[in-house]
Amino acid sequence: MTLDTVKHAAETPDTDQPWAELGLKQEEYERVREILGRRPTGAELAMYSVMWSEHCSYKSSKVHLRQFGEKAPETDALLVGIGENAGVVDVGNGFAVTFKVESHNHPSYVEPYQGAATGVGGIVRDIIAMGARPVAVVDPLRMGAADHPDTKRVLPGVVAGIGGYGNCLGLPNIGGEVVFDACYQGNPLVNAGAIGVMRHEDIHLAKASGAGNKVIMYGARTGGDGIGGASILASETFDDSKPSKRPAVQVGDPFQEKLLIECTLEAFAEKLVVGIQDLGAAGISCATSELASNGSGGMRVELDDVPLRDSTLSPEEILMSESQERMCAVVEPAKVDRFLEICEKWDVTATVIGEVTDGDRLEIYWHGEKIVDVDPRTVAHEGPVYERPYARPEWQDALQGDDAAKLARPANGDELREQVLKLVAHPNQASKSWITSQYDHFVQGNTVLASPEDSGMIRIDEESGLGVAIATDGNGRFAKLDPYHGAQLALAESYRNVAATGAKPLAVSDCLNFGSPEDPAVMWQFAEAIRGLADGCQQLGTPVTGGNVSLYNQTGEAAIHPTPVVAVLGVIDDVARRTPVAFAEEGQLLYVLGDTRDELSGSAWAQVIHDHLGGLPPKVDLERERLLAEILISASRDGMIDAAHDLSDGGLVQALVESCLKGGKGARVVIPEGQDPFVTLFSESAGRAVVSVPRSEELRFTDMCGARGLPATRIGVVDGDTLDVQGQFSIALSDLRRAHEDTIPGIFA
Amino acid sequence: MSARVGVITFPGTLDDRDTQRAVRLAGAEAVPLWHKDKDLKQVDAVVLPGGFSYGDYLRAGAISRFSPIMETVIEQAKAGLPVLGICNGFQVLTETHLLPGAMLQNNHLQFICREQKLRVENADTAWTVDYEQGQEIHVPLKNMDGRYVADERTLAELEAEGRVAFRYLDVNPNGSLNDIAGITNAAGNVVGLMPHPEHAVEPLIGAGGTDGLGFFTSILKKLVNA
Amino acid sequence: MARVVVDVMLKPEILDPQGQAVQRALPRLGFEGISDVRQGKRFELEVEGPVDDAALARIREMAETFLANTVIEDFVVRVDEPAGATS
Amino acid sequence: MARVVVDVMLKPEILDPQGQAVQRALPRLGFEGISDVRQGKRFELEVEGPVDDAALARIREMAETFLANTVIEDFVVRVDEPAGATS
Ligand SMILES: Nc1ncnc2c1ncn2[C@@H]1O[C@H](COP(=O)(O)OP(=O)(O)O)[C@@H](O)[C@H]1O
Ligand SMILES: [Mg+2]
Repeated sequence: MTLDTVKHAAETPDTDQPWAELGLKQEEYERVREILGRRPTGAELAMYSVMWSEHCSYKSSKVHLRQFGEKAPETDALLVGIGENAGVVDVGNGFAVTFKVESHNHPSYVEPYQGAATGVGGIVRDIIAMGARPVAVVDPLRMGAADHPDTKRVLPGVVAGIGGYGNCLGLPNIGGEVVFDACYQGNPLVNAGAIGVMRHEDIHLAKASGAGNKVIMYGARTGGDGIGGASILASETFDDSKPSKRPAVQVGDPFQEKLLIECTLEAFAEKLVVGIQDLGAAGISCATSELASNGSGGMRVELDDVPLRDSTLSPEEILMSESQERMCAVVEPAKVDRFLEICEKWDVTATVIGEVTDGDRLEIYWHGEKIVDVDPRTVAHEGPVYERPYARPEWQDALQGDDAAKLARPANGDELREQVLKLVAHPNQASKSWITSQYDHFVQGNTVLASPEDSGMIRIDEESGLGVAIATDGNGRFAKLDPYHGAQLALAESYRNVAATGAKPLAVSDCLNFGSPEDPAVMWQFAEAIRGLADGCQQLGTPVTGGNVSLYNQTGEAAIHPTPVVAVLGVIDDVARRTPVAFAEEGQLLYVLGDTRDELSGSAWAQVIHDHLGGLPPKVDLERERLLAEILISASRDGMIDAAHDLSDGGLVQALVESCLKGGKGARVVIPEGQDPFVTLFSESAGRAVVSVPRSEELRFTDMCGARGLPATRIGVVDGDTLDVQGQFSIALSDLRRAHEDTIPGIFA
Repeated sequence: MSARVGVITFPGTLDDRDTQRAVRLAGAEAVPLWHKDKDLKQVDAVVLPGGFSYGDYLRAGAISRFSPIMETVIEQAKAGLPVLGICNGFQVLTETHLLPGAMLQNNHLQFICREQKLRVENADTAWTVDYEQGQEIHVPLKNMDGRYVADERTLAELEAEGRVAFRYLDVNPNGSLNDIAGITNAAGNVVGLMPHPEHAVEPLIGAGGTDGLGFFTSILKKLVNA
Repeated sequence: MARVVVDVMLKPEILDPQGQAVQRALPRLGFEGISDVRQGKRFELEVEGPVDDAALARIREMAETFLANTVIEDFVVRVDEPAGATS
Repeated sequence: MARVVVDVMLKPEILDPQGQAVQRALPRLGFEGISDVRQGKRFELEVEGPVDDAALARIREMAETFLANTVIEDFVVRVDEPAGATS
């Protein structure tokens, strides 16, 4: 076979090309021809097709994602915004923090262990690429029904993979979620987030500038795994009839990645790196075109110099391979030797594969022949943009009209008691410690809070005690009922969780998991969720710094619930002031902050007791969320509260059970006068938290709430070894513990 | 002059910086050591920290055991140099046969991270003199391959000679024989255990509590009194 | 009772980090001349009853659906005969 | 180039929870009649040069000191011949 060089392509304009197999649409292929003024070479076609895939180009989502920039609130905290590998936030004392959430949904369904493991690997490389040392990971997960046999395959594999990779990298896992719902049966969501820390001056960007500078590839050798994998195939619906189209799965090598982290940080420390990019989806195609298009010049790459694991790979395959644990750095010629020395020290393979040029072209050579000659911007940034049609589905009204108010409610204390036990034992509300105990929480010696807490917290400066907190939340049920407010509720919950630990919310990352964008109903959900999130972030003053979109989470006609997962990052001046969830001191007073309304639609109660989803989700009041957060932060700083737990899934009773079990102390609860016990216990009204107040602080605390206009209702006292709701029921902690803790191991162990 | 405690970094070691911090908090000087060097930089004691050296590929500790620095460690340990192996470090020590037995995958086949209660069964080793015999301590545990096994004769010998240094209490987290969490060599200078004392040296960090600090104050006391 | 062995190896195009780590360590230990190492799993199954074609077919199905994930792994099923060169 | 296989299995007296977990799962998946499962490791070594007695002796030494931990494991070294019954 003759090599399809640029020259050859120009001479043979009519050659048939496999653009459709590579996932391009006819008009996209025509556009490539127009850009090049000729047909693309095989290598160019490979590059355009992966880079213009949904996964890499955001072609369906771009027009909506823009709102995150347009509505971005004024803030001094943002050092690097959307568009880079991850956003960077100023957290004070010269420290900067970078964080991001990404999805690895499809591969994790096909090969749960490796799919999830490489998801962690990918997000961590984004963090390293910003110049930061990764300090923690989180893993928001959505699985099919807990009692479905396939979930027994997927969940344990995913958990083992996340643990297997993250533990081996030495990253404490400090948070995440596990939600079971039949809608995720064929499309589990495996999202992974990471946080990194650096000094301001260490921020690095993905750009190749300075003609003559060398492009160095380092890390794993390039193999034939994952060719055309994630990127093209995460851009299509999962269809059982086409098993061959299922994404190729890669095997992760966390040990190699750990070496990458150490050797990259050492190179950063010696200021050897001009620009840097991780290799993820679309591999070398992505790294070279992004580096070149973000820089000042062009780039010339000798593809023969890429270290290979399989010498039979074609240039197209090398360009598209998604082999894991690889990075690309741009280094001044005088510093190349030192860079290679550091790689050698860490036993990391490193090779100069090209250099930055004067021009504005990305040129790639193979056996001395030019096989790619493109304007890198057209590959990396000027992909197609679709205004996909969207329409509110006609079933939305009926769904919203089907209110939970019609559902039978518990009639007496005994029924309440029984439903409390059911609620806390349901897989969604049950303790996840069987899962989280497979993750290292302690490594790096800076973990202040890890799950189960409202947010994870890491100390980043030993001297001052400066720390960061992160929480991730999403409620697909609420988003299904109302995507706009559902997205805001996810934001509000995450924001509240950060504040509940005493940290000030600063910035947001998100992972938007939806069905097929080719379905107007899904596209409407997507558009509404983004609008809701962007408006919400504007109102709360927390900019979106980056994130990820995962579409096509759909089997046949059935899409998952729209599932925007929101991560909020916060900062705390001194981690010694953090607020845990555990009720630890007998005699302390319990207060509910915020208003409790009769809001049960979409609630955990409606799901667990009635298997019902309908109505409107709880009301969103972001001003109230902001006030609640301010109170929680002040109270933590001034030592007025010893514990706090946000109220969300399962309402007050779920929070009480968790805080009691964590602290090993019971609670005596009195339903406030005039309130309905059922609503008090199970409502999921937003903007609320329960706090434990030392008696000596009660006046000061209630005065503060009163002065600032936040309702604070005394509901009881930490006491004994039962959860006792006066006049209604009493449950021994040991019974609650059994109900809450036995479910997950009972299914999966 | 303060005691110098070396902390070895193998590729894939994770808890080296934490161990250095623990050494410092105890008042000693932490000296980083690199697996490719043979030189121990004249340290007074050595810690092999936790992590996944070489990814735990093949067997935990099996590849690190052959690194250049281990040649020196083996030689000097036999001559009395105090050596502590934590988690992966313990696995390396069993692979070198400085300590008997072997580590296998946890009997439940999962990585386990938990706060673990232990009893100090031997408070006479270089690394435990600051504890009371029989003292119960809480120290985090986190590993995949923590199941200690040895043949019956070796077990009997360890028990008879008081060389089981730490035993799991309440829960045996991995199926270790005789609930063994850590052991010592006959001379008491080489000690290995699966739990992580370096993660229990500051009140608010990790599982909380400072029960692990005693390992590092022990060696300091030992060296200063020596 | 008969023994059936199922060998499960990563497909050739899939990265084998374990095998690689072993191979890289060998020269350091003084073992030269091994150009590649792949590490896989070996299952020894004790089968009740005769190991006839039907039994082997069942075991092959078991390997395909459970012992191996054929997205990344290949497997071989064979009846155990006393091996040739042994240790 | 020749292939030498090293099989490493836990000694019979050592508990093999992996094998046990596999065995316990089989009936649930509808596979009956397997009375015991042991899980071990299989190494495939590509040897440069001839696989003569000297080479095999070296590989046996490598298995003894490195590929297996003889405190807990047994091993078998053999030259790979196309297997009998295959999948
Ligand atoms: N849902 C989203 N919200 C905010 N930013 C997003 C979202 N999805 C993608 N982005 C941003 O778009 C840019 C490109 O994303 P991506 O190609 O996934 O980056 P990478 O390849 O580095 O992982 C990144 O800056 C990412 O943060
Ligand atoms: Mg990136």
